[in-house]
Amino acid sequence: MHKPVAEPVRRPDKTTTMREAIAAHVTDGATVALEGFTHLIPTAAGHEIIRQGRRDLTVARMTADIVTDQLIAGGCVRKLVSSFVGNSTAGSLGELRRRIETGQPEPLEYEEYSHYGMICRYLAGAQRLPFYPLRSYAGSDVPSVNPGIRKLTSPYPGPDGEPEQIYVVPPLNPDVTIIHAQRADRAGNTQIWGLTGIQAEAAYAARKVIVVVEEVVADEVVRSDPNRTVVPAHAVDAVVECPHGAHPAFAQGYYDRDGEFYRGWSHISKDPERLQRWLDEWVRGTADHAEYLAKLGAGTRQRLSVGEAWSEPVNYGRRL
Amino acid sequence: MHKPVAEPVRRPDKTTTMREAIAAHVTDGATVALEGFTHLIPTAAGHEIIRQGRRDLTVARMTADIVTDQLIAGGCVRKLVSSFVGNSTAGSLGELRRRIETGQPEPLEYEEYSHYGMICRYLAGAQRLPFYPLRSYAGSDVPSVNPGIRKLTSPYPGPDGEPEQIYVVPPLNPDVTIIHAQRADRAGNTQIWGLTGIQAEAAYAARKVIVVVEEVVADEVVRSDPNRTVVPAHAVDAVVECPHGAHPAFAQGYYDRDGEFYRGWSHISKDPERLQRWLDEWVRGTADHAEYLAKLGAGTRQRLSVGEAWSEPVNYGRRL
Amino acid sequence: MNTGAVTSSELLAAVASRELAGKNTVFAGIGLPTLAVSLAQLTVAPDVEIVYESGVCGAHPSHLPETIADSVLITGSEAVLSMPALFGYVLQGGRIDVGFLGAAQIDRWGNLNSSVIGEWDAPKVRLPGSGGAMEVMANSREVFVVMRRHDPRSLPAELDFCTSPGPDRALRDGIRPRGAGVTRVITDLGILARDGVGEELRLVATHPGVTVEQVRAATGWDLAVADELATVEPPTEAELGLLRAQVDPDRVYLR
Amino acid sequence: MNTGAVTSSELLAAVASRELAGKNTVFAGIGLPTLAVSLAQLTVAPDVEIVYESGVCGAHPSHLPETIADSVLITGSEAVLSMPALFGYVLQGGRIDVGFLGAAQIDRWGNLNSSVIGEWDAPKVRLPGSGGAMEVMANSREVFVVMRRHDPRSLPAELDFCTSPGPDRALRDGIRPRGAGVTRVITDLGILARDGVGEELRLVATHPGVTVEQVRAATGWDLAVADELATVEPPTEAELGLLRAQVDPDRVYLR
Repeated sequence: MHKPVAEPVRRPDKTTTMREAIAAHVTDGATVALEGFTHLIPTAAGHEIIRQGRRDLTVARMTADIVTDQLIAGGCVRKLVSSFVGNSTAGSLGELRRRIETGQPEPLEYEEYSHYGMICRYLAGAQRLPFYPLRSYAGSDVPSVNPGIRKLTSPYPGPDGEPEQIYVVPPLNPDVTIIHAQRADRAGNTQIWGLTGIQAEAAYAARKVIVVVEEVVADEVVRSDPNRTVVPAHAVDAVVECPHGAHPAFAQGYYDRDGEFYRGWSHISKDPERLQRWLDEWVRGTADHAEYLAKLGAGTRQRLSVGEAWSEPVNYGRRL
Repeated sequence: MHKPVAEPVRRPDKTTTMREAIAAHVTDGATVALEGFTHLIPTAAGHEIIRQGRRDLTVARMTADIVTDQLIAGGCVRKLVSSFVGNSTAGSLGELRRRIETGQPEPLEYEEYSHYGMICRYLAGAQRLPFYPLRSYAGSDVPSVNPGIRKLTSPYPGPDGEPEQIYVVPPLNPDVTIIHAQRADRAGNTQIWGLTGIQAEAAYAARKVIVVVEEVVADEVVRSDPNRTVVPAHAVDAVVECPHGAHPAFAQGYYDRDGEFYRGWSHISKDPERLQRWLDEWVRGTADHAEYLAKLGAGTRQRLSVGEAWSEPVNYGRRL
Repeated sequence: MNTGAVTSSELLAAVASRELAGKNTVFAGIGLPTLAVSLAQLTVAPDVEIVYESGVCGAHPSHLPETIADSVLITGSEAVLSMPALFGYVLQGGRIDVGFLGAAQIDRWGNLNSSVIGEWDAPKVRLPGSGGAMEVMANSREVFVVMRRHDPRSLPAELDFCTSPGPDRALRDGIRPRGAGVTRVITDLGILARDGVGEELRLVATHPGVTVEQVRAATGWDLAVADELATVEPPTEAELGLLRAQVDPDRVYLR
Repeated sequence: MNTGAVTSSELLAAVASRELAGKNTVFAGIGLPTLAVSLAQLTVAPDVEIVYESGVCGAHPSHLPETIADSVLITGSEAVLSMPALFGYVLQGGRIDVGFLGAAQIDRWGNLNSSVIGEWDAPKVRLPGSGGAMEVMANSREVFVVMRRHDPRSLPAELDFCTSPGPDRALRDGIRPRGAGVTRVITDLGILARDGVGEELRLVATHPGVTVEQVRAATGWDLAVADELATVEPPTEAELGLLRAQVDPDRVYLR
């Protein structure tokens, strides 16, 4: 048996608290990507941004849903970059609609894309490309309200032998990307299962990356299944353990989606005063996500709990 | 408990023999991508192409190694599209070098790329894009010998405010892509662990896809871990069970790389007559891969066997 | 079983399901589209596969899913794709036969608006926007639209804003379209159809008891009518039985 | 320990390892580069991470790997990336501090040839080609080249073919380069260095006992010499001990 060849002497420990991670990496005026497609939405991180009173953020999020509405109502957001602004299938985002429809209490800049437009912006960002081509937008009115979406001519003839045009989108390189995941090791090797969405690209596109996880696990857990790592440590700056941090969204295998909360949000957010009271009570009035969770109560957590459906292990093999 | 909602009445069974899969999907003159980056090389499929005497193929393969040299020596290949032509770290590909250096016994067309150039060709192919941009080739002589590599001007200003140019490559859409994998279900949901390479993109780029696997497994095995599926059934046309079908390459968790074979190939392939005798004995002289394996012997298989290193299972959860 | 008690949802789901004969891959959202596909799997298209916008392929849900990302769609599914793979390789890769879309407005060419009512920069109503609808429209071989309410506000002469354009608008933008765009609009009054580029939606069938004049009055443009106008066959007892007993026994979407 | 018995590989690995102080991510192939990085991990750069062209990050191999794709690099590693992620997000994404490259030929500007000796379309020797070398050159912050043999054929005045261009050639092609290109060439005679765009490789250090004239005679162009020429410090006993006892005890690459 040989001795290990490149066993590092140590691995950096990037674990920190949510308060410190947000304070260190989310600054006023920054562009912040919060991603997670219905699954693993970084809600707890959004709440901490509200608690710390960040201002003038540009928020990028494909599906701008409850946490986005809360950030807007919390006074944190100057501009939203998104491809879907709705409370999932459960109704409307009251604050977002008020800002856009009435400009009250203050206007919200909105940069509109399709889902694949956003995906391609992250792809270009992660790959440090000047643009990314896609077969959407031809004939749409969206480019007329979003001058960032442009057209170019391919240097190859099209199928009909004539020059071929295609739309492109510019890269999105957030100052910080925040994602939620099931687990990571201390160094930031981040593992996600179930819907993996755009998390890897949003992370690689960013200057700084905060990963919020249900569990910080031992190195050996991660290393037993390296294909499960969606974002490697070299792309991660801070690791925050925050159980139930995606509520009311779900974390596959950890807890289910809180459908009641989604349905309730349409009512809460419809009334601006009620919405501010909700923020005062649930976000500004709680010190951290642990207090939010305690307030939510064991009954809710019980209602959202899930049973077991374990993956069959695979053999990575070992040299004999 | 609700009844299952969308339980399909049946799933198509795409399993077949190697002979039938190659006969059905690999035709003379076709463009055939054989991918697998050192890991999971579709060697057995290449041998069956030689047995069936296919001619005038355009073979696309990032790392053109032993199986490519064998296909060329087998008289199957008119043109090679590749980014690395070498016998790994173990020496040269004798037949390939003879064809290119001396044109004997007949010339081989060669289309040269860098690895990322090939990757981007598959990405464009999978996404049905007219081109894919990349930050390679600037100043290289490769575009001067490969007119498929072109330049365009980004519609966005560069970091210095001036117009920015970037190279692009055209899509690669093989008539058929052949990959090797650890396992698939009958319908073609294909699971790979360890190095996953460019297999997903090469498959999605192709008109037809043959997946060769170490094991065809029960649907439930695949469905216990859907994130492990690298190529879904909708992109697969034929599933061939062929244990040890990647030899002399390795299959993570199944068998190790046959380093002796790699080192030996430089000697075999250096002498064209010896190479043809090898093909006569090991490929044309065997009815199928099972015979090849039997000839290889239990000792070799024993030498390449690996021990156990199981992934820790993850919980996908179940609604209660 | 009394077919007089057929609900609008049952009608729309049954009619839509029949259009899926011979199709392999369907891109569908939760609700009427999934009911239609689930029924088709039990009747005219046993092998048809739903691909969900969340990335799930080959779902085998234990419960009726509430969203396209419901955890019950993921557990026990055959594959889960990342967003770049789902949108890039599956949708833009041209792997979808039929995409189901909804919209606030559809015009005579099958162009869709899901962004705003009113002006884009000062809208009366801000709607959710494209999501993946633009990609479904641009890349599916054809698109089916199911509209619960057929009225001139939903089928106007002019869209307030075109979010997801059909192939005619793409052509005018100088870009060769790939799919046929909207080929079927299934509403509570009947079925509108078009084959592809250059064609307007025409009324091809009405539900029993619905007159052409009713449909034309409910449409915001001067609706063309097919020479051979059909009457939609109401849901059969077999279709209703499957919908009610197997597809949505708790009537979550069969409202 | 008698440093007189230092092999050329030990010398090159030790010298290269020292250049990695302060670096975080290194892209390296198997052989001398990995020996250098492994030694650096035990000495000047404990946190340095090797990213392999096969997609492996954070490898913890149980045995000395034979290739960049060796199964022992995968089992127990921290992450395995697909090729699009490795080349697109990590390399082109600008995440690599130092890339190690080899080549058949290198010129005074740090341009590399790994394609052919002779004419491309009728070569005397067909070499493997770029692999990922072009991408490593274009995207790493800087590139180190380790050459076992310093002679005029390997360091010619003119490359037979430029496979992997440095930033000066990129600029002449109208494209703004991203990295510095080759900044260090470590050979069996000494160290050549350049800082980036517009600079030629200059001789900055020779191994003990090697004269400037020897190096200039072994170089195919009129090699410039730094004003303050250093002598390379031979491998220390500590470095040799680690290389021989821990990094490559079976002397697989320390030949």
